[in-house]
Amino acid sequence: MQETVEQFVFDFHKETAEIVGESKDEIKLKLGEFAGPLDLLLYLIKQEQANIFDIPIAKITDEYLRYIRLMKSLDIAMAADFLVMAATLIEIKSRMLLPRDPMAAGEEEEFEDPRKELVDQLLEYEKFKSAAQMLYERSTVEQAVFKRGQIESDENNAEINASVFDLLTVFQKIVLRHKEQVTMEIEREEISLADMIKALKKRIFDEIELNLLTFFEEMHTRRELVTAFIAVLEIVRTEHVKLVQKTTFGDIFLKKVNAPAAEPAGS
Amino acid sequence: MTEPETEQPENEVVAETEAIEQEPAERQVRSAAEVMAIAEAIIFVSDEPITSKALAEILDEHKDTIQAAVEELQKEYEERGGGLQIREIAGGWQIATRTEYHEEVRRFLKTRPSAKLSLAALETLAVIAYKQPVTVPEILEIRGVQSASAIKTLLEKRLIVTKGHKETVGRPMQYGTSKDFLIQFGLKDLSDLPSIEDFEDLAGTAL
Amino acid sequence: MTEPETEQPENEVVAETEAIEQEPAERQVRSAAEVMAIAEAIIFVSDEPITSKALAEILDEHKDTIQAAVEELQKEYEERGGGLQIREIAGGWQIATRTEYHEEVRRFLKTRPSAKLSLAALETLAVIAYKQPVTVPEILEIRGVQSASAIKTLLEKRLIVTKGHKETVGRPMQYGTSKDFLIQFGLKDLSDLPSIEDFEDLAGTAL
Repeated sequence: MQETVEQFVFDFHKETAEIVGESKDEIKLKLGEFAGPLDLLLYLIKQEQANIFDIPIAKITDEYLRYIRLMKSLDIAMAADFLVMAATLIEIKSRMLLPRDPMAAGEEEEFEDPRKELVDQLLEYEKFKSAAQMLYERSTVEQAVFKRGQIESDENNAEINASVFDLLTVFQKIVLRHKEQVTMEIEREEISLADMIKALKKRIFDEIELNLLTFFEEMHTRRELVTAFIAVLEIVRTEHVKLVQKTTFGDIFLKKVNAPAAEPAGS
Repeated sequence: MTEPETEQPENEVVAETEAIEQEPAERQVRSAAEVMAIAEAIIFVSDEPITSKALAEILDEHKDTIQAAVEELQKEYEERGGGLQIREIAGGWQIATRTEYHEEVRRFLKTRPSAKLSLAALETLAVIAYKQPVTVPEILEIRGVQSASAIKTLLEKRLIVTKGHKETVGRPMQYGTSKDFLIQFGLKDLSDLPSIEDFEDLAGTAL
Repeated sequence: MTEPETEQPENEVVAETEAIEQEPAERQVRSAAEVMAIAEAIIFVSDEPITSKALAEILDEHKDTIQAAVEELQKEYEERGGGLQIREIAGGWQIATRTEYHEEVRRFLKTRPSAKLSLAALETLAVIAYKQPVTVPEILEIRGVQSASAIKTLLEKRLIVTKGHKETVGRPMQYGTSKDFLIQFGLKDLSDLPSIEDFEDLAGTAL
């Protein structure tokens, strides 16, 4: 029973990282590959060439803890789930050390292996890990296939194919924007539309592309914001400038183009 | 004003949206070759994979006629061995380049293979694909790790969508895969995914 | 503490549009059929008509070889009599639909569902969805911009409906979302709309 107690008062800081022969970066790289505690555990089992149905729990637990400590010593921020798994392993290990109750372990009642739940979880996880690999391969093939180029001015329309998630995201943005507007309503010299267009033009030509959100955020009053908005509409309408969205639902940019600009999005 | 000549044919297609109410009734009799040709033209202009059903409606033909025509067209593309192929994706048809020439096409488009998902995101996507509709706690159960940021990434990439709340304690949000998922992974539909049991044998042995 | 390991590889994903520097030198020997196929693939993916010269550079072939290949390809398209043609436009090559089928193509382009919304319309829809019933002045208050045309679009797309007059000064019209809205966004009912809390755990980031 002595060991059991020892396991539960396990102290990460007392232990020293023991993995040698690898540079800090390499380890970091290696650790970065683990998608979660189950992933790390599978890796360790494979390393030990152990049978998943008969995991040498003491050894694997030690190995696992060593990695955890290493991550800590390297200052790698770690998901709490890694620590949860560490606790689980320690608990299983301690249960394995407990002598079987001769009264309870009758022939008819099978001895419940403390590792069983973990093994089931690992096997289930492994399936999805394989599925992830399959998806990865599929996407690689898919990336070797290209669709036809634009034959319409869709891109210039800056239209968005929306989901509920977008709806909420957009709403949040508006609310935030609104809040800022209210708090920022302080007295300030007003800028005219002509000046705003001039300033905007300069920005676009200097910076090639301009994040609209950033630009709008620079406005101090609601009136300025409205002026800025009108300036954007005006510049898209009259200049060789278009609105682009690089990632679906990412920020919107103003960009200089050589081709004639299309009409602004027909809201 | 670069290349104004290109504009004109494009507008021909895009604009001019006066109603084409003429002859909705006069059912045209088309040869099989004509059906194939029109299907090809429409698949080409469509931004998204187009279903046989949609094609059938536009052409006012029977869905089976269209299905057969497109399959024939697909075969023709295959036999021609050109730079293009006709694929069945997300329940619809699509013209795309052949994988063999990806290197040259990429060089032209100046793109690298992109959209590599992190291992965590891929795993999360796999769980969602096979277990949908599925909640965050259920994903945690399988992956053994919080998947919040992976889910956010997948939502932003439109690979997954919300599927309403689950009617249990706390009404957690459920997630499922999107049409974009099918398109990006080149799947006809969800049944085109290999069954999860197929990975079972691998699971034990691969270790 | 949530999944720091996912962050790094995911950033990898977004951009990556730098040019590809690999193997510019290794001149490949291609058959005439291959040159034709690659030219076809590149003409297909190109946004604008592409010149033989540009094709020659990408393929590292002689311009005359390319010119001959594309002309051969054009002839092939002609003889096939399919729905597509290869045209020489503005000094470059382009794949386009055949004029014979313009009627059907137009009918398709006109009828295809446009589930797409402009950002303005989407914003307005979001305000209406979360604040309904809501009036035009209230929407203006929240969005900070006039939303009249967006509201018109949403009404036309049947995503919103009028919900009677508000009993205040001027009795302004109130708007709310429609049944079509629920269908298009895959919602059982309005209580199924995700709340801020639903996504709060998602990396706890600024939604």
